[in-house]
Amino acid sequence: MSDAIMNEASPQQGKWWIGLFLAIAVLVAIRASIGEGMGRAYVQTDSTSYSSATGDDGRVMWTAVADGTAGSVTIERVLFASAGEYRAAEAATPGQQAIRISWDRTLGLWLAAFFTLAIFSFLMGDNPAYKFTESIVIGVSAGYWMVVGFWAMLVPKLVAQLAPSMVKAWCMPNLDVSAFNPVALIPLGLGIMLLSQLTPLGRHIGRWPLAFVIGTFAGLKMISHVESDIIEQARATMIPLVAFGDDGSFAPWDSVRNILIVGGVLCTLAYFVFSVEHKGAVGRAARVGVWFLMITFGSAFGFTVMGRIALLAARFEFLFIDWLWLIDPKGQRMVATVSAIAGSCSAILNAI
Amino acid sequence: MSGTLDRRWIYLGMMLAVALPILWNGVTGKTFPESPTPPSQACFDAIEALPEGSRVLMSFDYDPASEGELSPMATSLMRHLMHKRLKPVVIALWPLGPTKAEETIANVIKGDFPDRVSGKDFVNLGFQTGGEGVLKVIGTDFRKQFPLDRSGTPVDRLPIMEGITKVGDFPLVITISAGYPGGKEWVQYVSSANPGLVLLAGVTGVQASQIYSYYPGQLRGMLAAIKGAAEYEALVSAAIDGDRVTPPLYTEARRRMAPQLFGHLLLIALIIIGNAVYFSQRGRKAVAQ
Amino acid sequence: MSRSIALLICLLGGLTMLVSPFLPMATEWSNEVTDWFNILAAMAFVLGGGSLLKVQLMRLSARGPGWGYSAVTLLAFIVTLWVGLGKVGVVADPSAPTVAWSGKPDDEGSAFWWIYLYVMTPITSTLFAVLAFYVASAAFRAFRAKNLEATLLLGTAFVILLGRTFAGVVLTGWLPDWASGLRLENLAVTIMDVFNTAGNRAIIIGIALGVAATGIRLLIGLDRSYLGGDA
Amino acid sequence: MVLGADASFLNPDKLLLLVVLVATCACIIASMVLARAGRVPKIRRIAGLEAVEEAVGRATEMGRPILFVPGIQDMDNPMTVAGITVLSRVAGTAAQYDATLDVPVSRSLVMQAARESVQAAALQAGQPDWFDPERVRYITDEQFGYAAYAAGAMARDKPAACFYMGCFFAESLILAENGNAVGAIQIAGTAETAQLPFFVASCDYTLIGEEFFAASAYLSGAPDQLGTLRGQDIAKALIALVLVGGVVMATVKVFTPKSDRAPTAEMAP
Repeated sequence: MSDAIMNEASPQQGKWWIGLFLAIAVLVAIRASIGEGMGRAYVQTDSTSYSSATGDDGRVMWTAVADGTAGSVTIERVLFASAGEYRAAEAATPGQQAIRISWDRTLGLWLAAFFTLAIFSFLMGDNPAYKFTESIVIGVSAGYWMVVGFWAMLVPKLVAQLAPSMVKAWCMPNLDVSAFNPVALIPLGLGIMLLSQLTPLGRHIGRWPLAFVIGTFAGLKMISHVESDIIEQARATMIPLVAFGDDGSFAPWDSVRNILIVGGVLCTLAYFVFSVEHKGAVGRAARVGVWFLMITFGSAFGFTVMGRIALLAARFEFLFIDWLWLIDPKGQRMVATVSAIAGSCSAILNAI
Repeated sequence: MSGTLDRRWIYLGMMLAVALPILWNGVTGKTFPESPTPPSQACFDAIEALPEGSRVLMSFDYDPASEGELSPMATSLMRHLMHKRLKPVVIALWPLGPTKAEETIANVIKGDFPDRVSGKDFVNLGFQTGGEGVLKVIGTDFRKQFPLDRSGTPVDRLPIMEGITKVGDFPLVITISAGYPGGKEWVQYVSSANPGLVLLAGVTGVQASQIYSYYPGQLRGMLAAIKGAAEYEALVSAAIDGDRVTPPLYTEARRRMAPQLFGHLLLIALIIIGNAVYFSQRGRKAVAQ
Repeated sequence: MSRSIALLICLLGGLTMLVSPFLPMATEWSNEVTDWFNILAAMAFVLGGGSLLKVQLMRLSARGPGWGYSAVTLLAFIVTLWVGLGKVGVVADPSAPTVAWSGKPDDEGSAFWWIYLYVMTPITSTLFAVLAFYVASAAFRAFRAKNLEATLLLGTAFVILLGRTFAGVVLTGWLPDWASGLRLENLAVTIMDVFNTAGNRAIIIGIALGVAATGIRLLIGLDRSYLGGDA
Repeated sequence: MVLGADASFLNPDKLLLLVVLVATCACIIASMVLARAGRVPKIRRIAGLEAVEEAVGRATEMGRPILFVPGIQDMDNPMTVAGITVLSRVAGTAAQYDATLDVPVSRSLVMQAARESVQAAALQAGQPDWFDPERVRYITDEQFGYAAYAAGAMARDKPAACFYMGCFFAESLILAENGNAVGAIQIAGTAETAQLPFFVASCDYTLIGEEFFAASAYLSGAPDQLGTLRGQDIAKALIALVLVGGVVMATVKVFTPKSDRAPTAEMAP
């Protein structure tokens, strides 16, 4: 079995990893036994009845009505509830069923925590938990995008154009298209050509849809880049080198700023010159251009760091707030866990 | 040279720098004060300037991977729009955007503005595939791309959509974007083509430096990364809550600024140490030669 | 022959797009064509799925090292596809409660939604968050003040990192008003506003020219490696 | 894109766009024709591109694979197309050296184009058997699913050379840092400006923006392709000229209406 999970035999490392995972499991078990516990998801059932009426345009409209209305249809949805709401409901009527633990969502929560830790574990080196998570995400995401492509694109934009009444009866009751649209045969044809590659005969015509995509988007991007990037950016750079304030006084700082912008754009453009060696005037301008590039990159780096740390914080918040129930900044639970932990610790210390 | 320090120590340092402030914050509930920079203030002012009842197009162009930075922006923007009695028309260019939009609507509108009616005061028109192609089409025909709202009602029947045929009919467009298609494409296809339209963008840190070159011309205001979100949150809180305590839903970005600070300090320390090591080694080599 | 037709399709498609903004009557074409690409891209998922199945099945049947992971991938792929296409656990939409398939596949409570929330989201956002660690190690390793260019890069990053947090306020908040331009948070804005704007503008203009040249090379068939090169 | 009330034949709002577009294309096409006629421009050295051969050679010597990532966007993106063109050159060199080349892709259309290009490169290098279609394979459309695969694969296969040529987003640093951790020589090229700093910090060579688009022409060495590069330079010079003209006019305009304003020495921060 070990060759199913080991890419290369390294028993030493394997033991190390098992030890680490066990240690984490023990810590989590200790945490789960303190205070109000951790990592549970609660749900409540929302049940709404709908009743239909035919509008002036002949369309059937459904509106929400009181439960038990004659001829109404009821839809039940299971929605999240917070731990605080559950406690409040239990306090009011013990054993109530309106708000209850959801075992599938609780399982999901723990799974999500496992995946989070597994990805973090890659920072210490490749390991079976990471490889398992990697395999899961490849399979799930490939399937995910196929499903999204099917329901968001193929059904409404292709099938609904070709067989509107069928789609209307099957899954899109509000579809506005009513007649067969022959134009939709063109993308269908291109798609079939593309998929014909899966057969040995189709290699040649499989190139045509590719050529179509590349050609049309080459044209489209040329237009959009010339319009917004060349014309608009050049226009935005045509600024006076000498600036005056609103009151008509000379604004030296704004002037310096404008001169720097214009000079910076010209020098950086010089860096991108290919057919002239970077010597003499072009070389000097290109050198200044590189300085501007470096400052640009430095600022982009600084800004991106901000974003990445915020994302990391969000993941820790998931672990601390949603899973471990260590802190509760949103006030979703009733007991402050940190004080519960402090209480437990002192109780343990007293016992010792 | 970097071999002198196992990179795993750096990782551990970063973990502590981010995790400990979150715990500290969770226990004490303290945040740092924020003073808004011009791009954030410009966003706030653009929304303040709209007359009550104006319709605002709001595009959720992100997914869960970036919600750490962008969700607080979406929440604050939505709260501000609701408070000003403006009417957001929500769309998404990212497939997972509508779910994020639903979350924002559930948290803000259903939680704090329960009197607002879907279809009249706000609407979620869902996601449309096609990226920048969608933007191209809504330039001339909005309903072609968004014929139904998320619950399936044709837009022709929604009071909020009355008279809206193209994107230029909205006085204000807000995109909250994590990448492609996002802020840049909105500038390219929508802002450039509709000179009268005001475009605001909430962007992730990584996009900020690129998007900056469109501000304040093609882009009237921008919220850059979690800092921009925190500044905007502070502006909106000051305008709505005054001296009262802001609900925790609307302090999320400010809470994240503490880990931010320590993360940045760690990075700065690392750069300084790295250079100190580099120069001392170079100095030693020079002496040896 | 097939290559010549492909080149012709490429040229015609490109020309249609190039003229469409100028001819009012042609505006519709470009919108239509954009839709086609999206349909094509959605159909292409089948091609990708086929390739994925083939590679993983080959690994599984070869029972090479790590074959267990191929089984996991296959299972995850098939389950996701099944619950998503079959709308498992999806309830009907309120606008049409009698049409069982009218709900969205990712509605709260459906199996597909569960996979999205508890599998996709934690994995993708944690991978994204891992970048915070990589940023730190890259900065430690690469940001050395070796020469003027490298010093500018790290100096700018320094100012932005400090200026975009409370640290900037603490360090330089004491500066008097007449020198407030030197406060770190304002310095960060100046860098973005002046240097970053200039640098980015030139990069953007350069890229636009690169895109135009690449477009021309593609349309006239000078660059045709995607069709199998010059062979 | 706004339809005029009078549906005239030519949209007048777009006249400027038409002029700039025609001028840009004219520069590029004219230089190409000139180059074909024998006036081939001399192109400056681009460091990252000169290192391609060295990187492939190193991988061969070490007996470790080469990893090529053509970005994570689809074929509608010009960067992906440019990446595929660079791929064909890298594949040609790899085939000559008989080195292993792995091309995991995140879009199935890109997979198709990459297979065509690698196979043709192998044929041209006289090594048709070297091409293995399974080495160019689809992983997943999901950005981070793809990144998870790439990071894991790098840790296991330890490639000696990594090429990142195309459109990249946040995964750029995941790729580059993991490549760096296994000691690969790394060459990146992208026009996605937000990712350039990370490639600059973590890779040995980085092709910045326009350089990346120039790469395919540069590597091909064909006179007409090199000609298009000079065309780009001429267009750039024209833009610079217009820009300077515009700045001069804007500056003159400031002085014309109220020329009696006296400059003061006040500092306006």
